[in-house]
Amino acid sequence: MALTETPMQAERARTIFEKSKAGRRAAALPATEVPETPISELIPEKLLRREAPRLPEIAEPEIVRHYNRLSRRNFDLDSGFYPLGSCTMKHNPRLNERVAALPGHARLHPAQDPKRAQGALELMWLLQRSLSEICGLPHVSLQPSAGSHGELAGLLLTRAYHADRGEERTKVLAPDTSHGTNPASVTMAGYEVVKVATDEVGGVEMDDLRAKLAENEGEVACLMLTNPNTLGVFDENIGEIARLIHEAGGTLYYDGANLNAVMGHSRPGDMGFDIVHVNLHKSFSQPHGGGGPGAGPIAVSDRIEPFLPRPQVVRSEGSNGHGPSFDLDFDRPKSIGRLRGFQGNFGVFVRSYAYILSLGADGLAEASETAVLNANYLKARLAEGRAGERLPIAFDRHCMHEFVLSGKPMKRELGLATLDLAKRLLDFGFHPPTVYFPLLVDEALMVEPTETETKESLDAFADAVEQILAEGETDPELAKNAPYTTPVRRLDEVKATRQPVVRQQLEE
Amino acid sequence: MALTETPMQAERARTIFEKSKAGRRAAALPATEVPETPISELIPEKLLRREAPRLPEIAEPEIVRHYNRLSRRNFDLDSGFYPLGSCTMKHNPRLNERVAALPGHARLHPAQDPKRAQGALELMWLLQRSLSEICGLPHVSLQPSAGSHGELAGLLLTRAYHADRGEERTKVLAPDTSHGTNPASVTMAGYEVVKVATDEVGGVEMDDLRAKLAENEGEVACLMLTNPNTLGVFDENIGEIARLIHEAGGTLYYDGANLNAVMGHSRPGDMGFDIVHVNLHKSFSQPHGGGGPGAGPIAVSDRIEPFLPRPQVVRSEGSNGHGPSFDLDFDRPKSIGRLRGFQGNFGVFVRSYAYILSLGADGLAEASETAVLNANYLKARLAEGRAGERLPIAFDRHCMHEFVLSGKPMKRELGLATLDLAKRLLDFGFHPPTVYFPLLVDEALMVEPTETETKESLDAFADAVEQILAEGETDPELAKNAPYTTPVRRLDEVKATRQPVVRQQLEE
Amino acid sequence: MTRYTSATADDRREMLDAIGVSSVDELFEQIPPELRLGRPLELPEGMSESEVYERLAALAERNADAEKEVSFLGAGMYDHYVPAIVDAITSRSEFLTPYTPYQPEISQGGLQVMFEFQTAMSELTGLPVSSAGLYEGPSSLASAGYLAIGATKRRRFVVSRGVHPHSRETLRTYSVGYGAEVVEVGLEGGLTDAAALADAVDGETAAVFLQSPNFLGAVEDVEALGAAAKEHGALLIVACDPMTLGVLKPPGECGADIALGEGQPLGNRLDFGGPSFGFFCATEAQIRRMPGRIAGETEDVDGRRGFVLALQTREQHIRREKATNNICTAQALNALGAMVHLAWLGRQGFRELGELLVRRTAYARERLAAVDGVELLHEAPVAREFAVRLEAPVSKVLDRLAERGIAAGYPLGREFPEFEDGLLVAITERRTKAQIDELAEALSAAVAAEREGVTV
Amino acid sequence: MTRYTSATADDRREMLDAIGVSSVDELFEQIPPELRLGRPLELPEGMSESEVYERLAALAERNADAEKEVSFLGAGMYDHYVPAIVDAITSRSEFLTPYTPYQPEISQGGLQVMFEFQTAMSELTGLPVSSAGLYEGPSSLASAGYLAIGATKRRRFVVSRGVHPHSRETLRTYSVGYGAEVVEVGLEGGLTDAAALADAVDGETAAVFLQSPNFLGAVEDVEALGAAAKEHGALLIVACDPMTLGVLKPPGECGADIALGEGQPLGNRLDFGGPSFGFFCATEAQIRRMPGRIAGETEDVDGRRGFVLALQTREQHIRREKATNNICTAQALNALGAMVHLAWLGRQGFRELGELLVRRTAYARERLAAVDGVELLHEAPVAREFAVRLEAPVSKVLDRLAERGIAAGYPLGREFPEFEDGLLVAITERRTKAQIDELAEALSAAVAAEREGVTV
Ligand SMILES: Cc1ncc(COP(=O)(O)O)c(C=O)c1O
Ligand SMILES: Cc1ncc(COP(=O)(O)O)c(C=O)c1O
Repeated sequence: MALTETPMQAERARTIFEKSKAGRRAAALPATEVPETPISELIPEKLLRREAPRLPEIAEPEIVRHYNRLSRRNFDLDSGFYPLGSCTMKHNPRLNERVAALPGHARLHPAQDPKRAQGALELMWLLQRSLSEICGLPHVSLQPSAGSHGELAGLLLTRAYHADRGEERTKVLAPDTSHGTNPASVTMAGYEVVKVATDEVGGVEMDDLRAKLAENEGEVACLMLTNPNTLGVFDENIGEIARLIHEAGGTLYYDGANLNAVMGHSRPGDMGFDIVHVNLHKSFSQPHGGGGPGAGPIAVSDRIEPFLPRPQVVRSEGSNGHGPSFDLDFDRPKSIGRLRGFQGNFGVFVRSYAYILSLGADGLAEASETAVLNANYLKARLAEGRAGERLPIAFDRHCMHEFVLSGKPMKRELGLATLDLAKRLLDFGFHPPTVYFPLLVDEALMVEPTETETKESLDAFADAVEQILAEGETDPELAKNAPYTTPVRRLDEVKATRQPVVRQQLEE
Repeated sequence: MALTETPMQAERARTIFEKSKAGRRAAALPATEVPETPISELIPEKLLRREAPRLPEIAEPEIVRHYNRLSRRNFDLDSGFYPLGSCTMKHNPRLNERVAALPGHARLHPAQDPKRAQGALELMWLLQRSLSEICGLPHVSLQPSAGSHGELAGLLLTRAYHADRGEERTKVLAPDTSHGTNPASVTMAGYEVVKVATDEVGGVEMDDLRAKLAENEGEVACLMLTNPNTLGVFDENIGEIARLIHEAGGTLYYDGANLNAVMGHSRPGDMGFDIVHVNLHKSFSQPHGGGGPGAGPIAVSDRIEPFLPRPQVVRSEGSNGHGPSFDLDFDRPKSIGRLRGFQGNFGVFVRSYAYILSLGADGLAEASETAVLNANYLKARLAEGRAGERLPIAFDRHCMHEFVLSGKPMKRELGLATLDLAKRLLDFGFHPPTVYFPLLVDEALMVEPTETETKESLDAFADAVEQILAEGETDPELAKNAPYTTPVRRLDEVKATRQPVVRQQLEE
Repeated sequence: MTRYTSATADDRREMLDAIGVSSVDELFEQIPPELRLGRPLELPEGMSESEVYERLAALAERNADAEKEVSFLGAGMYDHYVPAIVDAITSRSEFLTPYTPYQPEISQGGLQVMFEFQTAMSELTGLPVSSAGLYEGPSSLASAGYLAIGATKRRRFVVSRGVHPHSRETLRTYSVGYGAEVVEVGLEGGLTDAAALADAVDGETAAVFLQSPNFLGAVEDVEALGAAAKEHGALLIVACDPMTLGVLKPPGECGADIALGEGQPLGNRLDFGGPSFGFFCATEAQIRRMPGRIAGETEDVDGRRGFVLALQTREQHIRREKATNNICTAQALNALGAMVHLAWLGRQGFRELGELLVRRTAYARERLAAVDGVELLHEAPVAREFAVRLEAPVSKVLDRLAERGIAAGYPLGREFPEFEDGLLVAITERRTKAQIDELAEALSAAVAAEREGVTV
Repeated sequence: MTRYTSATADDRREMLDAIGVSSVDELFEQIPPELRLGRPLELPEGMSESEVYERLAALAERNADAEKEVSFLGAGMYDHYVPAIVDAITSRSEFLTPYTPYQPEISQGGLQVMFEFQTAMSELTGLPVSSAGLYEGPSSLASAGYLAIGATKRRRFVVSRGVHPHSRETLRTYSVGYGAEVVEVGLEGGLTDAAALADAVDGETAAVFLQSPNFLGAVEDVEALGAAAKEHGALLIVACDPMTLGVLKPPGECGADIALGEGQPLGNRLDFGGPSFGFFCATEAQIRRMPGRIAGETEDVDGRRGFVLALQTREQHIRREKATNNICTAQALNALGAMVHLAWLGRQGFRELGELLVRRTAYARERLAAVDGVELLHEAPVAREFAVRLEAPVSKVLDRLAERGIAAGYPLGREFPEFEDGLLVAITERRTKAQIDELAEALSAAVAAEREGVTV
């Protein structure tokens, strides 16, 4: 019998709402125990809901089946190689999940009196100290919920810093290689973005930087940089860059998404950065969860410290025999205030602190080393044979933890877009690299293997790329129509935006 | 592109040993902390191992990937309908896993002083009382590790009971419909099996029973019965059967594998049984784990009680203000002794007790009701159309929680064996029913839907059977060569037994 | 080699050869020498898994969590029971470990969950469009402000004092950035002062922010209060507690343009405040201004139904500085937890739970009001939380109850100086009648003791 | 309708119509009226999930588990650290919920795990054939007796008193059934009395049972002791602790025909005694007499490698009364846990862990021996557990240590009247040097107090 579709393809998508049947239920609730007073006697009728929301009606066994089956329609890090550039898809230790689930963490109320949450506050303080040491900056706030939230925090800190000095600056510089969140954060913080060009080795174009600083004299509030940047290139001019920005009175912001390249080897603070955000869901092994949760703590220099968000976790030395104690400090007159509720994504802090404890000083340095080794090895493998020809490296030099290839020749010579290569990789069981970013490289493919991959996986990936390019020479249609074996095949994304259907329609 | 195999088929099986690479590791161990004395100074050289066992060498990320990917090569109850007759594949509530994992249960040492394990002993005692009420027999031992272990226990109890009365009997009666563990247990217990025939309505053939009792007068130690039996038929003569066995001086043993049919509706004790085993991994929702763990507690009548295994959980009323307390009673002079180490599969007890608490008296009765309703509905659906013709019900009457079809006409008319139908069902995403059991029905198909399945699932299954039979009329080869979509296709089981390869061969 | 990496000595040699360098250090030479750390980080050495476990278990032991004590703490996050299937499903690698679904063909699981979640939140709030989830409550409210500016081109916000203090403070923090003025309207008898609100709203007002039940637990008449906003063309933005929406009229039926809030009560544990998620629903009119991911339905080349990230042109990775928001990584896994919890509760269970909360809260409010030295802070209707005044120092009373293993509630003093003596008490289905009675009894004893100056 | 069933009123009506009955009761009419219960079971009403959780958490609270106290209890089950990935993998539905793999095409996951497990246990024991797992330790030993009778047609067992008392008792229980005589051989200086053993074995002996390390922790010279068995054509059956097999000579190299034991130390939690698993390895000669499931490698019709249940002709479902054993449902999930733990430890880690145990045990033994009022019960070499004598009533001393949160060990009195004053102390990698020192200190204080008759 010829297979027309895979078993998963044969199973058409049905939402849980479509599996609902009136009268079924999974939840049994505790008895009310107290008088069953009609609700309308407790809350005025006009404030009450008429119809219960049409949530699915379905018993527990089918709920479990629904989501278990759905889960298998995802590719995940525990299934295979996931070299998604800029995302640092490293192994997620289950130990971290175990410790985060301890009731002392998981069922601790965020408004618990600090006197009765000493363990949690100490953990946060220890994580702050660890990140401070790793970043080379003295002060840390754990509050931001993710990288982009950290960026916004950093820009608001910059604003507060300038305002405190009686200045109001309007521009923020960012290289054309910067991640989309950078300019987006700049606008949200009420600044205007000024792009800085990239030089022939992938770093900041120094002359353009000088020019932009001159053009916008007195207006430049900040320069946002990623180092190594999104090309995987470490900017050797960083010292000079810092000097120029500080001379111009601006702050230097470090987008920490690429910190995994330099842990224990080089520190943003030592490079001259004033503000750093760290993506705990990248370098510090918080699982990505299909798009979060994460956390984006920030580390800052002394001059920025007074403006840090409220509250801050503080430690006071123990007096007469008592050990040190920990508290939340709200009394920070110059603070930019809160960026969110309570104290931040504590559950993420537990996981990342467990990760730091597990690896320790040597382990973190070794992780970065291996990340860089793996990236350079895969780069070397992809410089061979067909890949070397059709997918040249954008900036030919040693990379740090990731590198960017250009699919331009492949497109020109085989008519295959980077997207086609990516989709065909799906049939080989690999998650494709990040595509079409950074923008300044045409047909960009951004590859970040991370330290937790084996040489065997890197080799298999390089072989797959080679094979796809070989196929492409004889039969380019193969890749153009890929994928073939995924639960669904190429999807119409235009339709989804032109006539958006963003919820299940329900009867009655 | 035509699909030649499914993605899973394309992935050839490789064991974790084949993924090993010298020097890799996942475990970091605590420091020794104490003097690093050479081992040979602590234990004589001649008692020491030369070469470390060749366990796999592999880092954590690849271990996780290996077993996650392997797991997807299993069909499981949380993926779909699993009407495996006699196995009671009912939903496994995750609540039970949660409570079993509480450190107070999971990290409690079995040799803990009973004074300091009162919660565990009370839980065992409560479970004993619950099972006693459900079975209608006053005494319970939780010790047996599974059903077959319970059977052995029951037969050893029978032996002890007779010995105590100065008798040594040699024969155990069992119907030809009995499960394989019954005769196997009989032999292990040093008895000889005497088969009893089945009558035209699926019950015990009373004349044959009388004859066998006469032939073996004074020799019959026990009759082992399943009621409802493996045909899903409730034996209406059970009262008379009990009378005859007791008259003959034998004990009556109830194989509780089918208890799910009668919970809260009818009790083995009330039917006249002396000894009952309960499969907690069937009626009481312990997950099957791909072949265990389970537990096979036994409930017995007063006359059997003195011989129960050691130790027994006992409760003593609290004196002066203290609540009741619980203990392990080892002082049981007539006991058959231990059947295993410690107190039994406690983790299973926690899950099953949580299940009993969740459902309560009404819930258990309703579960059996729905199990019987689902079975009879599916039986009715399969009595329609092609199934009705080609797969007649073996004993045409209302069934209890399961029923048995015969593929004889299908084989005769379409040349399709029950096995072919079963394999073809795999392509439709269903786990097949139990096949070729019970033995007295040719080409038997034993179907047990359980109460936790929806009407939709039952209908889909009936439709699939209908469709397969329709295919079979036009193209029987389709089923004969099935399955096509499973991770591997039909496997050579003969080879595996003729030239058994039961472990991975390793180099050096 | 750590236990999470695999490069053996042999591997390293082969890899370095292929790269054409003699050591890994050579690869780090692109970092200027003076910027290389050149010393080990000052962090402890790595530990074994069991040691890390023991260390963190010891820290956890020092927290008084809701497993150890009876907690009436709320103020935005609540000790609801999270059903076991939520953990079972959210802990599956397939949901736990993927990145944002940039490759939809291999992310249908996550994308369909988003679509289902959007449907559920849309049902709860009565608004047609839902985002797939934002960070958490207060920052979602601040993001709504950013949307309002884009939608109205106005820069003035009118905010009820009944809105969670964390939300108000976060809105202020953000407003300094995107440039907006925040005007606050006070409370009367626990409810937003309607007259003051009407006065505060004008043609320059971009949005009116309300919360119901508000921070003091009072159920606001959103419809009536919202009229002022409608009149002046300002957006009506309503923060709400999802657990009350089985009983309370949904914001969408009260004229809200945006309904948002803290999602923790749905399928997320307390976690000392996060991670949870923020929900964000709006009218069709706002669909192209929404923050965060939105999944949309579409088809594949063979006509199979499928899901993708829709309207990505709103997002930072496409629109960069023109994006409707800077949010990227959000809370997909937490939204999944909420969806599973909602499916588990189901249509009936969700309503029943809401009614259970209203009834037990009414009972608790009555019991406490009857305590000598305790009086209600307001008489407005409440759903799951209420405020009282104590005739004794709140913090001292709380310490006394903590001694008895009870976290009696949230002290209002810091954020509401006008309620120095105020205590906010929250109820969930986990708080039994017996526990409520115990609270009343313990509170009465503690207040009495304080008044008599008995020392602990 | 319970939350686990789905039959709505409509469903029931439709289903009853299709069946052709008017009520479910009709279906139960096949049960004679006098045998129908006709009343509700005397059990509590069903509870909500959160209530069940609270109830069982309250029971669990009343147990002194190894998370609450420092435990030196062993005697066959040990408080090893179970790595988090074991739970993560064994809790996956795909492993947790299937039945025994009767349909190999859809059970390759479970079958390959069995094959890997068999390989690992074969490596550990040094014997070529392994079962996929039996119930637990003692009943595995009793099953070995059944095998020995089949293999030798003899019915006499010689058992060392060093074999776990639970195993000896279980062997006796089974022997009454299948009819065998059990002869016990005593200990000398903690080790099996070699001379007595040699005398006890004769031409009627079916098997000789040894354990190493034996119940008192002493490492036996299995090779030497086994000679007697070889000489008389009896099987040599050796029980062992898998955690010691990274260091101790494997039974297979000591002439054992069968090596078996309690598998709990490998990847299984304590669970108050179960579920765990029993391992059972043997020589090629016994392959067709093995108890339990065995997975074997084969090919599918397209030549793909695959795995099936091999040699099923041994099993009860095929051979019925002629089966080599009655075992059916066993412990597949527990064996998976062991396999994952072993893969996690790996070849190096497994040996290192064994060495760690030997060294810490030697240290602990020395520390305790130095305590006034404590002396070694024997001087034989030990691997992970050792026995001491106390010059004070053991149970009283244990109570005193329990007061300090220490479970000091297993009292030998009940099972070894000759060691009324004996205490068995077990070490795992979780017992730190500091805890061992604390034990020594606490023991010294307790013994002293008892001798001086100080009351607790
Ligand atoms: C270079 C870079 N900067 C910033 C971000 C934003 O971080 P987050 O997704 O945590 O908001 C990312 C990741 O998405 C990134 O790759
Ligand atoms: C009817 C019957 N009896 C006995 C057994 C044996 O039970 P267990 O597998 O728990 O040993 C089973 C299940 O396999 C069965 O179906």
